[in-house]
Amino acid sequence: MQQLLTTVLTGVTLGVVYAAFALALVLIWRATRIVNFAQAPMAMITTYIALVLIDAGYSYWLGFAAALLSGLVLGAVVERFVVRFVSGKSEINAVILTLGLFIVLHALAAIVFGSRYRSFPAPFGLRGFQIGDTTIALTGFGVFTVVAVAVVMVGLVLLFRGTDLGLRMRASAFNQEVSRLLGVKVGRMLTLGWALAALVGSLSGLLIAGGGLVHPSYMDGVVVYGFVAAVLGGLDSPVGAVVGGLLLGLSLSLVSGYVGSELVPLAALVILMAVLLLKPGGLFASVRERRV
Amino acid sequence: GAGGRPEGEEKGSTVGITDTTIKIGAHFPLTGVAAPGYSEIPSGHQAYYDYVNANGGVNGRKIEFVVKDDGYNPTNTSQVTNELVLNDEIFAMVGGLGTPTHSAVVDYLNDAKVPDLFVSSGSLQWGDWPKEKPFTFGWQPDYEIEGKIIGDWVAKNMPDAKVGLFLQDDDFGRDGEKGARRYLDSQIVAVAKYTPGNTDVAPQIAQLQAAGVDLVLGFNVPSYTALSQLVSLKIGFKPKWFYSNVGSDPALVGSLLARFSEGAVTDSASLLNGVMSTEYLPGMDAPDDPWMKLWQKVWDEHGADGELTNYRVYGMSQAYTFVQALQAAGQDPTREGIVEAIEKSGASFEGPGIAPFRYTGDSHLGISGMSVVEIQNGIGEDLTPVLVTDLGDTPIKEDDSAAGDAPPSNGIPDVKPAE
Amino acid sequence: MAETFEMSGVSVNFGGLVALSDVSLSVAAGQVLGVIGPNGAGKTTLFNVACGFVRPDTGTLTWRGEELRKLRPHQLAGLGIARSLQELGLFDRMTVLDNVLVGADRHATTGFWPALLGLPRRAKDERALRDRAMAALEEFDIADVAARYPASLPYPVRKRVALARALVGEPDLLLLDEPASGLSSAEMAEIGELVRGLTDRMSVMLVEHHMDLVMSVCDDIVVLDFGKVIARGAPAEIQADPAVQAAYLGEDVVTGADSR
Amino acid sequence: MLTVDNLSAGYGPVPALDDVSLTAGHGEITAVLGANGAGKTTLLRTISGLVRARSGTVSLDGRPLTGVSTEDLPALGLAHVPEGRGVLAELTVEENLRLGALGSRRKTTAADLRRIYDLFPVLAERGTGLAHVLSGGERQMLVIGRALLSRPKVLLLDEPSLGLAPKVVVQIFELLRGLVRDDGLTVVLVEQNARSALSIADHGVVLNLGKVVVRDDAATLAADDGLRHAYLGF
Amino acid sequence: MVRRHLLLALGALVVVVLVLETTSQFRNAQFAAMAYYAIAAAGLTILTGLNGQLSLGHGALMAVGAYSTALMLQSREGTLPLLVILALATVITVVVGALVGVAAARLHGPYLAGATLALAVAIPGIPLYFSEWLGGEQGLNVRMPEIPVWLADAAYFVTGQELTQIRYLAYLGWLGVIVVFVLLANLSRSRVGRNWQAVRDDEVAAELAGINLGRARVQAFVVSAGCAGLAGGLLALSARLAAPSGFTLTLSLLLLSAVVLGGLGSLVGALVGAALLTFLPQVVTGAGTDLGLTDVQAAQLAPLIYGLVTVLVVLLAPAGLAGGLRKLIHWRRSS
Ligand SMILES: Nc1ncnc2c1ncn2[C@@H]1O[C@H](COP(=O)(O)OP(=O)(O)OP(=O)(O)O)[C@@H](O)[C@H]1O
Ligand SMILES: Nc1ncnc2c1ncn2[C@@H]1O[C@H](COP(=O)(O)OP(=O)(O)OP(=O)(O)O)[C@@H](O)[C@H]1O
Ligand SMILES: CC(C)C[C@H](N)C(=O)O
Ligand SMILES: [Mg+2]
Ligand SMILES: [Mg+2]
Repeated sequence: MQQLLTTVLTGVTLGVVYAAFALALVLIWRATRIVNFAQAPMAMITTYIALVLIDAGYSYWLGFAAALLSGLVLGAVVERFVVRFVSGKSEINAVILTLGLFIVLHALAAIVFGSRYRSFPAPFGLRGFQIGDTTIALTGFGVFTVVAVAVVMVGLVLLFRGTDLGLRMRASAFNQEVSRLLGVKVGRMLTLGWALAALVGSLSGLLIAGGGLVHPSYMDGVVVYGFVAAVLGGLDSPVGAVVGGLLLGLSLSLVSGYVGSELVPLAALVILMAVLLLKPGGLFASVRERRV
Repeated sequence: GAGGRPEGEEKGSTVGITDTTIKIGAHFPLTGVAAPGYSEIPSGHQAYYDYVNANGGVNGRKIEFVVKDDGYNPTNTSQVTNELVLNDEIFAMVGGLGTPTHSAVVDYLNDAKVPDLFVSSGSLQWGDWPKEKPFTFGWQPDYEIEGKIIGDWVAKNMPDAKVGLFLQDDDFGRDGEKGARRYLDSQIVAVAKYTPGNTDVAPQIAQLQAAGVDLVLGFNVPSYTALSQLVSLKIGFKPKWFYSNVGSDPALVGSLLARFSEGAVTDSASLLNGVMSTEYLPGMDAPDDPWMKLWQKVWDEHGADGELTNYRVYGMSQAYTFVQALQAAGQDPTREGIVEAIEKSGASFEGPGIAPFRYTGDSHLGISGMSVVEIQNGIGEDLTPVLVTDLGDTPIKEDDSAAGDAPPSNGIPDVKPAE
Repeated sequence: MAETFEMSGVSVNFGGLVALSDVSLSVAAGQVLGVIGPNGAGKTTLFNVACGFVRPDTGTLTWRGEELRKLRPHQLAGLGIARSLQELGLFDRMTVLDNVLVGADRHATTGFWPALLGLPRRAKDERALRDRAMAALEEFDIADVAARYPASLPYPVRKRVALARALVGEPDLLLLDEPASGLSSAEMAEIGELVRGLTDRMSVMLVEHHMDLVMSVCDDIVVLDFGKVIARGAPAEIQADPAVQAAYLGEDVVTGADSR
Repeated sequence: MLTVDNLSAGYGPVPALDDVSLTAGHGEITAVLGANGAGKTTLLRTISGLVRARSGTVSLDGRPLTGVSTEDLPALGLAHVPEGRGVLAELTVEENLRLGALGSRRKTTAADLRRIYDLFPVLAERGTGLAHVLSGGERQMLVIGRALLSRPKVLLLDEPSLGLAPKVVVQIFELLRGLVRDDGLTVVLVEQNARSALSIADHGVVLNLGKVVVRDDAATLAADDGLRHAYLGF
Repeated sequence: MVRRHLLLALGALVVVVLVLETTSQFRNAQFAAMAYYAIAAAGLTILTGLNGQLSLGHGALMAVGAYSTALMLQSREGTLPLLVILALATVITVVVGALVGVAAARLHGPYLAGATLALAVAIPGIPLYFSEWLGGEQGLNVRMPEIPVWLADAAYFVTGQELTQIRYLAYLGWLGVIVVFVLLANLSRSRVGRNWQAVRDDEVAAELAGINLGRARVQAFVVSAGCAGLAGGLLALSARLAAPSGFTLTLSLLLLSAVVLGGLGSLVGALVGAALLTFLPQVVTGAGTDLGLTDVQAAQLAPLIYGLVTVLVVLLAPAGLAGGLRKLIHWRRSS
């Protein structure tokens, strides 16, 4: 019983982390129609920035803020000076460009920060809460993670659904020329989209790192599962990203605990294919039936 | 010959050797997921070779050490080994790291008759079949004898413990389990395996907890030691821990755990207090050991950037053994000659290892034993004398014969050529 | 009567929205049937049903006397039915010739393996297709742009490419969705002649908002409004029908029809 | 008032617009006519800054638009309905409409929306659904409605009648006349359908191969048989 | 057209013989690696360039070919002839590719990317689960069968040099390259290739032209899977091993980037991309070491440069190196 509870709770925490990363992908997808593979190394770099500050004796929260801020800047810079030149052109070239960035950032981080393992602090406790005389697998930091992701999700839903800014961002992602004719500052929207996405990505980096080990590849695992989570949810939907993340985290945790951890990636594939065969556009896909 | 070919005369090969140099090489993961930690080993090698070279080299020859990155990907290992053998024309491979990676090239090296010395991995396959792989030698104690020694100690000292295994899902975990089961079969109540790369080990630890385990035996790498500690903290699981040597480097694990704090884990060293492990080399926790003093000196004089670490100590210790082997091969070493020399006199090499090597014509397995230690405040305190054994049902016995070795004063071995 | 295309009792709902309701019609061999009606009346949807893009909730399709069940779009070409799209749908990264060759694919006789192995009979087959495609390009007077890419061509030329692609397969029934949109009156007249010229080879179903064209080429007209057939008959009858005028034509426009 | 002076533009070596000048007066409809490929669309796109002018200027109420980016034009009161349905199919109908107003920095009021919905009732029915499902003509209505929502001073329309039922064309043209009359709207109307365009326009400009060949009152143009046959094809 | 392909192939064969006979063993080994990259990249370039399907999982299909080859070479005495083994490995991968292709045929853009990404990480997990049979993390060792005596003799007779294992493998690989390229060139210039392109450009129009979308997609996927299978088999021979860590996501992604670097949709581009994958790391690392960098730094330099090259090529020559070169030549000629 306790094993199940532990497995489920850790699955949820894991899922929330996937969800955080998936939210960043969704944001960038909605704002620019690009899948950003470089999201993970960008978050890795900003986490290192936080770590450098914390190691220098500053508080966790200063590092936290610095990471988010540098994420914002990094996202904007990458969009403005690199991605801008392929946006709206061939889809695959954009994908390859972000892959190239992935490799570059990785190598840079290894050169600048070294490739050894380093531990990253957590702002809240890492001991499970005590209920009676059992300890449940939910920690203060876990609660913080869940809350942070929920806040981001709600924020994104409000941004896209409720605000003119969100509307403008979506419009420029779909059709740059028409958007410009409608007075949307497309360039600014794209930069903003990347900046915000990189900020959310940085948050996910901090959440994954918190109370864990950091090295240049520490985010690589989440690239696959975060992407799968986003795709499960339908890529366009922040709520979908969170549901996809939770579904994935939970199932993978159960598979790992009761079947075998080597089958975790296979389970991810099976879940994804099962969902996509029923709904080729993901769980929360907006119905797009008309083709002619 | 067939097709009218001239017949080549087979003599000892001296590829890679000149009058003033000897070129050796190895593959290590310098990039990628396995790079943290392991990428430091070659810098240990390099520092020691630089030290030896600065002191005149071996028989007047300077050692050139060529390191190639394989990113822990066997396909790359194969390519860089081709490069080392065919392009750089190394005399021998020394210290090539990793079980899956080195598996890719072991046959090739043997086919090409390139000495494949002191593989950085405790898999049995480097030493157990000298007939099929005459050029390959292991170095560290293999995981099976480590499993045996741990199993035997637990069976004797904690006969009532309900043991759970926490295993990396490969040769490492499998060989360790095999050794441990020889003594502990009836005590083992649960086995949890993790796949490297999957950092969520909560399901595995929860499984051990659910089985009522009160002693966990871990055959895992250091980062998973940290992860397993953290998860246990999270779910309130408080067994005794026994990590195999690979996973236990207290300096490293301690520093990894150092930050998992902010109120929760205040003192990281104390988190590891009472954890048991094994040791076969003096390491960073024993700065006063004469070997460690030597390594510190070498590192200070010739080391690259950064601190001395246990990975670098591992590399220097391997390098030391290689220098011994080269000396044993005599004034005019050949590839066949060095293999023969290690088979003949390797078992008597005196080095930092606390147990003797098992090198003979019938076995190319490395160090034969280790001692069981308990970590207190970041230091491994011996619980046993040195215990040595071999594969299969070879009994475990105490053997302190190699534990007292001290380095020569100049820090360079002086092995006589094998007859 | 063998070449008749019939739809009977076709209804389509898009979640509450009735796009077609109990629509029946038929096109006989060599006939041009016009389908007109206000925007959103269901004309394109009707074509989509005929092509298998939309599966009707009720109703049946019959072609050459046989019912088409579970029709899938890719089966159309084989059945001898071709359709031009409202928004052209040219293959942008293929030359004009290749575009038309794809349309001619129905007449190919060799399959995957000869293509893979480059067998001689594939080369022969390919030559035959090419001749067919070039003939079609010449018929539409666009042979000179065979090697160009569609995007670089003026709209009316692109339109012809699309038509050539639809016709090179030598269909027996052609569905044309707004072939004249974006064309000048002169070009529209050309299209009209072209369509009339097709009737000895095939039947045509035509959706169009330009009344001049519709009235001049159609033998028969069906008028849809809100998914229902509100009138059918010869052009003159339709033009005079007050219901059609109210729903679709408006009062003024009718006058222009005869002034060409 | 929109003034175009000696404008030239092109896509490759061949100019698509060659030294074109025209004036679209306040409260007037100016029809731009010509065969396919004459350069009508290019003219509108150059005015909007979507195509870079090689030489010449465009000015709005005397203010030169050189250096003003496309994105700022709606705020200056210029709306452009592009050729070939610029519907953002992935957004809802209402979101498409809202974007129209956003460009001119205004909040969409319920009254604004109602005005468009009255004009095109079908858009009201589809309001919260994705624009993706709209029929060809419904899309055309949407883009026109969207442009009107920005309450422009100058409206550039590229073939607005494309795909619309005759009755709707009449309705839209009537609406345009009304706006021009009542609000002083300036309209530049590109039409393939020269006859109906000239029927509501005040002036007409005929382009051929990127050059202005004739410029005159709409009525005069419509009456000129030679011209009609040579360039307008009716 | 076909005759031209055959003539080109013959010319290529001559070049291959000349190059392999005059270069060192080490170069031979590199050429063998280039050969399998080229074959896999060629399949991928057909899939992505011609049919518009983005696969991030071709490394996994290579794994299928590699493991099939390894399994067939396990028995110590008497295996099938090597060419038969490679053919069978290709066929097995084709079957797996068909299964994947059927599932993938309905997916688009990022959804397809996600599914193939999951495939890329899932397949290498299978040998871990069936470790008894597939060797777990260590994988299966592959022993290249002896060179048939008649072949070795014939080679010696013709070239006057001993045919080493490595050179033999390089020949095998380049034979594969030539055959695969001829077949793919045939396909892409035929109605089959044309229909794939049509599906890529406009699904609705393609369907109306009588093309069964699903079938065309599966067909393209299967062809490219076949290439990946053959490449995997050659890789296993070349690396002497089939192990999960040889088929990480990185491999899939590198393949895709090679295809784009070379020039998407062009077979020459696949060759260029393969050459980059094979030679760039070694050259860059070598240069780094010569510049006095430490081994670790020099090792990081290779991915850094590769990444930068990728970014720059995408930005400056979106048609890839092959495309960029073609443009440059045109420009030279016309100016
Ligand atoms: N993006 C482009 N690239 C190259 N040439 C173009 C491009 N757009 C238009 N052209 C060419 O420029 C010329 C003018 O085209 P434009 O679209 O302005 O004509 P138009 O009068 O609007 O025609 P239509 O009535 O077909 O809309 C034509 O010859 C056309 O082929
Ligand atoms: N997939 C769909 N989901 C919901 N509504 C749809 C869908 N497809 C079409 N519709 C609606 O059905 C109605 C009929 O559309 P259709 O495209 O058939 O009209 P049409 O007669 O071709 O109009 P037009 O002349 O403007 O092209 C329209 O109101 C359209 O919005
Ligand atoms: C001790 C380590 C350097 C070896 C490593 N654990 C391996 O087997 O791959
Ligand atoms: Mg329609
Ligand atoms: Mg135009």
